[in-house]
Amino acid sequence: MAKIFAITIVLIAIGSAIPILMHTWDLPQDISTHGPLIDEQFSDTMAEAGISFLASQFLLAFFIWKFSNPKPGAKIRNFPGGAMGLVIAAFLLVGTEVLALGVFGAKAWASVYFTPPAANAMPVQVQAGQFAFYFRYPGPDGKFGPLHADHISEGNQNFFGLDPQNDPESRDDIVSAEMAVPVNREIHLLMHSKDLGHSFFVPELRVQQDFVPGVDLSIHFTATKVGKYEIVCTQLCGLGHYNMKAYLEVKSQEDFDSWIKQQAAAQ
Amino acid sequence: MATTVHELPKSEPRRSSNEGSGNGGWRNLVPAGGDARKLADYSPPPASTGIWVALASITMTFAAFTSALVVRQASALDWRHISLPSILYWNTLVIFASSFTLEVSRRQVATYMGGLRSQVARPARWLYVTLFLGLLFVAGQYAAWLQLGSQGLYLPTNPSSSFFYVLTAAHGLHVLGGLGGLARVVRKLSNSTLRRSTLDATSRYWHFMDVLWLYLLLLLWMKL
Amino acid sequence: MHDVSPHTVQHGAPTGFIRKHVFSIDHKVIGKQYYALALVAVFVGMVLSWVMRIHLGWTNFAIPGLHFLSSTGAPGDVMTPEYYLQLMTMHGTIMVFFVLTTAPFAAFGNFFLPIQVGAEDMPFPHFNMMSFWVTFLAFLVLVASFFVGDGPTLGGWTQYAPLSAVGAVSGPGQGMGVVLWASSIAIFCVGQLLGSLNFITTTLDMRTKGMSLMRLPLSAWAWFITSIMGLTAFAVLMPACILLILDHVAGTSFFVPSNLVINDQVLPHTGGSTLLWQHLFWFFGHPEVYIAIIPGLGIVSHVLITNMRRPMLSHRVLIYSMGALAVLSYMVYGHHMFVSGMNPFSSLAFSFPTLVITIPSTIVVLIWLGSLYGSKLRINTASLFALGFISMFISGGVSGFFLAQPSIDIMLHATYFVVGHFHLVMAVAAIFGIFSGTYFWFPKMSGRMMNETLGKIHFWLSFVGTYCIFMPFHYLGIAGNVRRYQAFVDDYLQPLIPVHKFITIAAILTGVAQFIFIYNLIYSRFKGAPAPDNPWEATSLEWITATPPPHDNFGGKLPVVYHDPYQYGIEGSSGDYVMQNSPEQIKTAFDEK
Amino acid sequence: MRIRRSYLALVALIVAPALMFAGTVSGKVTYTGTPAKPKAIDMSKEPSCAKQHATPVTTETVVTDSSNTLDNVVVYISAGADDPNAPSQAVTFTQKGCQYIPHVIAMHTGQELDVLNADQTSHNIHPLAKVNREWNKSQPPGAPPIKDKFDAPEFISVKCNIHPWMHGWFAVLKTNHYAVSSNGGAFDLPNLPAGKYTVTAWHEDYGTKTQDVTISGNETKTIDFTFTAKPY
Repeated sequence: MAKIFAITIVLIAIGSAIPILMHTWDLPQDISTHGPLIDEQFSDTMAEAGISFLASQFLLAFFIWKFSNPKPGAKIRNFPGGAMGLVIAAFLLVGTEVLALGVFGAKAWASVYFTPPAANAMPVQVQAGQFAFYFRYPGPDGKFGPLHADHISEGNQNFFGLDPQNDPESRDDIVSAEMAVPVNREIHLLMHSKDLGHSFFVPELRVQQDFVPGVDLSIHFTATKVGKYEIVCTQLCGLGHYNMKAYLEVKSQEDFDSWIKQQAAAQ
Repeated sequence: MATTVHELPKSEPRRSSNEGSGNGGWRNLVPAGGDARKLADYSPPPASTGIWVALASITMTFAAFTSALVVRQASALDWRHISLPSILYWNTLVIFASSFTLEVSRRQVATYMGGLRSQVARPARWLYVTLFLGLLFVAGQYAAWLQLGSQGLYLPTNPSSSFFYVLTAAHGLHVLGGLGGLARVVRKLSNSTLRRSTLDATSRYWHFMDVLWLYLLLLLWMKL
Repeated sequence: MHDVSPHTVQHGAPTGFIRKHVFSIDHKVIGKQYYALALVAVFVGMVLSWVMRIHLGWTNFAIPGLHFLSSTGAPGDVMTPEYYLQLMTMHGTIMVFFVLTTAPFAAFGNFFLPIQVGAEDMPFPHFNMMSFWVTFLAFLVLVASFFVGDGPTLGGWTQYAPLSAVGAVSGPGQGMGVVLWASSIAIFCVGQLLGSLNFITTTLDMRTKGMSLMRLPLSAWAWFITSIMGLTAFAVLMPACILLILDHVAGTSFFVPSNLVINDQVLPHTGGSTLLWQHLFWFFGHPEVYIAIIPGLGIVSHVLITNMRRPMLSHRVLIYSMGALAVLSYMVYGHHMFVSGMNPFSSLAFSFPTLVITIPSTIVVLIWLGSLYGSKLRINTASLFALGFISMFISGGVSGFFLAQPSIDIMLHATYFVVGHFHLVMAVAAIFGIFSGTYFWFPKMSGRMMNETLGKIHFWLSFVGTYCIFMPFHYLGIAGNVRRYQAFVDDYLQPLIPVHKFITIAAILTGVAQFIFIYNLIYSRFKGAPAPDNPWEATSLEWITATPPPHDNFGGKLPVVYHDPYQYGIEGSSGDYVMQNSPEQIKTAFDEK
Repeated sequence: MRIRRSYLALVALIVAPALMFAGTVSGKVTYTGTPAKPKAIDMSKEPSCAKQHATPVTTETVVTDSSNTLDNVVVYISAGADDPNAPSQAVTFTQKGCQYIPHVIAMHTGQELDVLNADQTSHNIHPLAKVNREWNKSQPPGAPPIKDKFDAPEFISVKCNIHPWMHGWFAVLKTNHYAVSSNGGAFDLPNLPAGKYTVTAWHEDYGTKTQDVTISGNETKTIDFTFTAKPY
């Protein structure tokens, strides 16, 4: 029984590792400038975690195999080095390991969050609401019109609560249900929540940030690959949470320009 | 299946009532084969440990309320200053007085329970005074609510008033609990089943209540 | 005057059914009541998870008879989006609070802590009784929300504001459902505070002669540490729930900011802080995770060492490690909020202690492995589950490496990776601890042995099944599969649906295997072989008394303790072990002086 | 007096179709000024709906044509022809292509309303009722129709919480004499027995207008309503 158990543990450990080693399910391809650091950090962590996982499972299995149903008269032996040895080992091995992870991870984190957006970054506002994202571009005047909560009327496609009648800045604002950005151009994303807690997650972009109702945060990123990607909500926001999504279209500069013209016409 | 070893429990004859079951202590080991009787036998009565534990968790609760207040105040600009109802300061005097009378009665009851009944005619007298002052305090807090209400400040009016009502209500409930404890002490005293530890624990709780109130008063006075 | 000694808890054996089995103040009965409550709760939670899993694998599949549960939640037996979330919320809440907190801590702790310290009962038996019945009331209130208005809340067991705080406008179940949820949890906190009060005082004051703190068995230590955590954690959750209820019923704005617009209408609240709830909740929430798992560590150590027939490599180090886990658990709660919009610097500040937590956890595992080395391991259902626990604890622990780092959390936050992580490390591991404890202590609790064959079958199915369910969760998470989705409509999630189907099948089979356990439990309770006093040849005090223990645990004679708890593998008068209360000299004593 | 008249109206209503012994009010709804131009609805979030529409869908708040007519206006007898009891047959409100069909649906108080989901995605029906009971139910694809009725007269705004752009109206009236202006703002209210009536026209954005009309015997009165459009 013990031997079967040991074998089972080994098989499970190996079986769990195979999909990782074969990259059956992997991180989505990275299309951001800050992504590589994160991916590197991820693979390093995977290596360290994987080794500790396999090592300790194998050790467990081996000891179970070896020390179950012992011969009569077998004497108890203490682990060489005793408890202190193990404690020291834990501090040295795991301690340094996590310290390294922590330090390098901090670098990856800093590259995302501790850098200001470039001066020429393109401002785009995203508003999250039950259960859709809407995006706003400032238009030719480069200014976002003010938001009036009491003007919001989803049935009339006024998702932001703009008041073009009284706010000239609002008249040329471009509102869209999908987000188009020019490739290799830094985007300064201004995040506004209409109602509840939501989150802005684009796996390929290596970006996930919660919306904080009442507080407008901003993040910045640069997309490096033309294509169509999905923006999903990862913060439980109600019954339509699963269906709260939008498309991110990374376009070449000229495609983007024509897109923005066509959107402006449709307003 | 392992074979069973039927071994008679090694144990000592039942303690006499003045001896404790608890025999904690950190390094208070019985030398193997040594004589258990030799042990110094003391561990605090559960009631007195228990009350500290209870006070610890009450402290945590009000710490949580406090941090909520601080975060909430920082979170938005809608924080409105409200001036505390003047009666609160009288209530403070009242609850402090109650602590004083409780201390007096505690000594009296101690003497009384110490066997010197002749010296203490009616040990419960000061307990009743304390009970009365406690009720007076609660009534006073309620009056403070009425004062705020008359200024049009209710629970939802603004964050300051919300926290005022929440904190005073939470404290008031704990005071009511203390009053229940005091009443219990009076009853036990009358049918002479009162333990010193019960009395001490109750008074500790009561004193904590007015320290807590002092803290809340300062907090509200500074923050609101 | 007649003064009863404050130290003794003297209540005569009750007469009459009610005082004996219902409103009993006997810690053993209360322990069993907690266990029964946990059994009912875990069954409900498991069924909920089945329904959810089926829906995730085969969305729009009509589950026959589901509409009887809720005609609006499942019109034509097909689950609506909100109903999925409602079931999910109830699954989480029931499992975390009413299973993982009650079973290993309140149930086993109540039954065995006083016996292991050598006391007749807890010092405040009436608080103890209240503790159970208050918890039971909390359970009723929670379950009641199934039948009120438009059902239970859909906000998830974390109940993030403002979704939880703005009321019915934010969706079905967000009005009455949330109020019931918050009330239930607040009541639950009261129950656990009363329990913790008793546990702490029992450990500090009720230890018998010679039972120094360091001579307490590891299970007792685990319960002691857990009760300290419970005392502080639940004392923080309760005020949070009260404020949440006030935002609902009194129109206050603690958690709801200004100018929120739902259905084109501006909400009346102003100025609240949404992060405030997250801070209050996780300051409780993370310790709660350890409240669920630390009793498991203790129980497993206790069971393992008995079956390894040797002393723990170091009793002390294990105790200190558990203490370190408890302390650290208060300094890391922010790692649930890396991308929540709190200051990114504090994310880093929280990430380091989180990584540091791996050190005490590693030490615990290494001490177990080190003690396993050179031992005389006995394989039985209890020890199998204990070893399974270690395997789970390792598997779930290593994924912590990822989630402790904010940079990687950008990719894994709120994905199935997290779901896999906490299910392995705290949920299933804790459940394995409960199973291990059950097979180990059932003889003492009921007076009869459990059936080993059924037990082993149960173990094998559970062990393999669990890995089949929860390992794939990590892969899904890495592929970016967001959690708390009732259906996977996004294009990039389509290829993952087969994995979900596989998980669903595994979950149902594993769940069915649990009925073997239920059957074994009931069968052995009435028809099992009569249990001797000390079936496992164990040394701690619960095994010196009769089976099942008499009302006052030791038949009016409190034991005196002479040894550290685990004197195995030495020549004793009673075999290869010496019991804690045996006065005999031991040549090769493993006392840690 | 009033009672007797409505009683007569009822009797008339029942026998009217048989022998054309009743009047009709018909007309046209128009507007003056420049209305906000309908906005295009982007359904890219919901591909299963988006692909059902060859041409881009626009908002239906103001549906008009070249000659300034106005559709989706509820025209009904607000006084003079109260009908105590609702017709037995249900009115049907369909969700198709992530739109409400019709955009405005009128019904009698207490009349059964069937809500259908003809899409391959889950919808959510949320009538934001003030007078009546507000409810909020989701409807997975293939789920049976949601049946409900409203007991008090009210104009109820209806939303889908899953698809924010979906918006419609329930016009709950206490008369059976109503029409929703369509194809060129036309409406007619048949089967009106002789009598004096108040006709009200309601538009979701432009408000209400009323006119009085007197029907003597078997005739057709033509009345037109003119709203002033809002530019935004």
